[in-house]
Amino acid sequence: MMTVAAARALNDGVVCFVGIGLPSTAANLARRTNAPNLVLVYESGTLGAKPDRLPLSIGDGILAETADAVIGVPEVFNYWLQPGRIDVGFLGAAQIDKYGNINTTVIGGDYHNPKVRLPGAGGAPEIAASCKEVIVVVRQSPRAFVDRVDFVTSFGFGRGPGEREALGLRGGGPRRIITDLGVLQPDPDTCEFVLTHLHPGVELADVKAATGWDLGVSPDLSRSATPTEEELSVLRALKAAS
Amino acid sequence: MMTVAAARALNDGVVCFVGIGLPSTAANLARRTNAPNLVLVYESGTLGAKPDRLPLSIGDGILAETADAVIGVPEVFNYWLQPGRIDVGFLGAAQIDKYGNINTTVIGGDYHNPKVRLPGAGGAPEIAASCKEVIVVVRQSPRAFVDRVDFVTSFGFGRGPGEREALGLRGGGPRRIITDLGVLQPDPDTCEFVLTHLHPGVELADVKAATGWDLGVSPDLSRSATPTEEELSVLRALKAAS
Amino acid sequence: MARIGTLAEGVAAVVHDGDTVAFEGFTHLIPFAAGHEVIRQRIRGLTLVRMTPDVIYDQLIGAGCARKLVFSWGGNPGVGSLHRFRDAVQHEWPAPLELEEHSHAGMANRYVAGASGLPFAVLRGYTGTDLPAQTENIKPITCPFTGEVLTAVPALKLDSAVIHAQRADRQGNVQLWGITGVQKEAVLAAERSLVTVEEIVDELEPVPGAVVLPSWAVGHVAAVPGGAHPSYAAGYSVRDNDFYQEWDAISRDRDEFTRWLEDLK
Amino acid sequence: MARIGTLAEGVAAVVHDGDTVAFEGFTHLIPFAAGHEVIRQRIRGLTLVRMTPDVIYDQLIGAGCARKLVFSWGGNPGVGSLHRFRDAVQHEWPAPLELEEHSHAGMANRYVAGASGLPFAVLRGYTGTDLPAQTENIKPITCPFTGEVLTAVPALKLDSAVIHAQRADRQGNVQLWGITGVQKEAVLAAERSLVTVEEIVDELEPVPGAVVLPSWAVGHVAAVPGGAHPSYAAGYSVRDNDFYQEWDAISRDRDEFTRWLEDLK
Repeated sequence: MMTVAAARALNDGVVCFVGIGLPSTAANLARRTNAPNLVLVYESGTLGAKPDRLPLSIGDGILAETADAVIGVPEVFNYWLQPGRIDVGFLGAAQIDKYGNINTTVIGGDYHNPKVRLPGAGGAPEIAASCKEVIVVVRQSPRAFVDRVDFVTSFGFGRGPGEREALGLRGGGPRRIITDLGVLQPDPDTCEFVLTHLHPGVELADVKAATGWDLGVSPDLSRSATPTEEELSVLRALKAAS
Repeated sequence: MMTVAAARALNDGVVCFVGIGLPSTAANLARRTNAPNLVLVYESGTLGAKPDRLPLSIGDGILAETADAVIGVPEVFNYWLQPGRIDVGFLGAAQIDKYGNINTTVIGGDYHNPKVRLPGAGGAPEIAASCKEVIVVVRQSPRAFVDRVDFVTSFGFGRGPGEREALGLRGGGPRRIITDLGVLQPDPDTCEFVLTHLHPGVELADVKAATGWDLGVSPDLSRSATPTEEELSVLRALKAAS
Repeated sequence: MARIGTLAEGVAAVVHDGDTVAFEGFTHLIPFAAGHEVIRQRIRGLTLVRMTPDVIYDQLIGAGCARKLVFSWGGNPGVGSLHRFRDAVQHEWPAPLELEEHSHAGMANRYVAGASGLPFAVLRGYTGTDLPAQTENIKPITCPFTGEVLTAVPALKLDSAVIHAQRADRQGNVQLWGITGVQKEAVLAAERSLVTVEEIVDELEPVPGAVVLPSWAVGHVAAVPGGAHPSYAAGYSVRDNDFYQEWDAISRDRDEFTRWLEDLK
Repeated sequence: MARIGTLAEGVAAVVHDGDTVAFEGFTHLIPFAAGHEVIRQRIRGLTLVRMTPDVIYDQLIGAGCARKLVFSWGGNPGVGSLHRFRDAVQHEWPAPLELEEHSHAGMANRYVAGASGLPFAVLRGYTGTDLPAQTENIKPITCPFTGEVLTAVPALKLDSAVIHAQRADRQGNVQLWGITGVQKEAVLAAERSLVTVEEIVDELEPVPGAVVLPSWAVGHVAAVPGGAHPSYAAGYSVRDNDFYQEWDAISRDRDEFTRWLEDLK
């Protein structure tokens, strides 16, 4: 459901910066369902990749073979991401807080003596800064959804409204957190993420229990549509081909 | 003779930044005589071009077709010239002064109302700054060889010793001015260019008369060897093929 | 997605009165036909940006389209001077021409900064020369790590960019190869762009050394076979070196040039 | 001109104790065989530089070759964590590992600055994150034209760089294609360089999308067919995704890893 919801969030024709794993699966699902003209950009340097199976790594040969253009990594970041040419960036998170700040660096202890050392930033800080909008995809749990992240690897809305503008960040920031339980979106006034969609079969209490802060609920809370037969069969086919 | 002298100045195996006209002719002559492993870099983005005729412009198709690598213009300047990877840069001049400063911008009047508007800088300022050594090729006349240039387009030794170092310039600067009458080299103490070679049939008085400053003469003044039959025949063949 | 249309439509949509505009192409792939269409459409007040103004800008300057030139080398390559450029600078004919002058390295880096969404670029350049004294657009900058002083130049932020390429596909993806200069950077540094191409094909077969500009980064595409003449398009045409020589005679004299201009219209 | 020799000769000539060294390759063309040779030659005290440390640095770190890691993303791509890296950071086994941590954009620009002979690079990056507080190597810089504050990172100045490429010719000109990452920049940012290649050929036929490093910009070349395994060389091999999975089990346990290391030697 998380993958299907992420795929549905992609409008046709947009340019999407994709990481491996769920974002790549969702983007490739979208390209076969609701967004046939979606443009996939992978940070390995492939613009407009059209893989016919799910790539197994960000540098999978299928990406270069099917891309409109293959460029070096500095060019990806400097000519394409930095100037704001990417519409949608997908990010994952080990921790995310109520203002959409993301931690993928260290958990617990301090930076030099962490409890858990995570992979680090990768492309995320500049994806979070520069894309017109960011979609975060992460499984919901109290450990992941925290009041305040231990380390800000990628900036969301900081501690609230106006901070992105004050820092001169040009991208729109995180607009959606898609989880296995529902969808969260930032409140326009406070920038705090509130629940806007419940996935089929999920109860509000489940989501609250899986959130480490006192989760607000949108007055327009609605229920995500059940995955269609087409979505499920395309998804199965994609996974089977890999 | 100017072309032959310039060709002889190129040691085998060096990497040479070449402009169109005499430098290109000289470099291609050298590649066929004394320096078969000379590497030619043209600012249009061709590394290791091996043209079988003289290119008619810096962007002649023959350069791209025969190059080891063709790159964009920013890369020529940033990755190859700027870090000091080029051994020898060839420059021309409308005016040159006794410290090897070059003017290709404006002559007479002032910058905004010049008597003669010249083409401008092109790649020259950074060639003059960054190459391990620079060879200037220019016809000798009192109008061209002046005490002080009207405009410094490319820096030689400024007003004397120590100035390049003080400015942080990393290249060696102009080491040779090759003219139709002889060769000038900088005095190691004063950085002032003095006559070191007379071309065949040229008298010292001719050179002094063609120089706008009181030309010094090296104690080791010698005479350039007459062009060999091989040099002349290769040069004729090169020019005929174009 | 790029829009595919005629040359006249493309120029009208992309190049507007008063624009800061670059026509790029380093000897190779110079978009002459688009320049001529700008003259025909009587577009005025342009700030013309180009590393090597070349004959194309001599024509635009002589035709009175330009108010300012931002450049690094203004000659007729392999031939000599640009007479219309000189006449404008030395005698304000047909109109005064403001100059902003750089080196190739500086201009190339200004394009890169523009394409990168940065306000400036850093290089080792201009040091010791008289160029920085003539413009506000060359300044020192200090490395925050080593204290070394280098040179900063502002990004080129173009209203419009025009280039010529070998081909595009029907989706408007553009492919060019051979000497590719700063064309990609010019398009990416511009709000609006026009690419004239030798031909529009069903599929862009990969070519060694090719630069591909994806359709979604290109504004307008127009098929203009021979649109680079008298420059050339590798694989399609050769440089008309004779025309560059002839231009010396045409452009040397105002009346001769005016006749050429009337013929063009 | 590049020297062509064996892998052992190349590693001995290029990678020295205490070097700041980059082994680059973005998922594709990772020079694993050269990394193993570094382990065999018991080279020590390395500052390992790489955007994505990957399994190759997990191996070098576990083998005790490294004292510091400069990186932007340290995981086993598509699998999970790098256990040797985590063990070094969390438990100083087999030795403490100093970290200098960046983003991909920052690292890519540090390579570009190194290749360009500049002391630093400018980007829009790191803003609002906790990364700048952890290193002296991320600083603000002000645009001298607009007053805007951006981020500066110092150039990577490498003692040595090691990459893998598809092929070289007998003069030592190197050709690589497919996903080319920051390999050219790594070689150009280094004092000494080693390129392992799938094969040495008489002539480098042009390939679409290929990067060519001229012989005079390359230090050493060694023919090492399969030298990128378990990563891949487009046109020669495919990625051994199973090995990346297996590495998770091998590296998770110190004893298991030590057995792997003994087998390697």
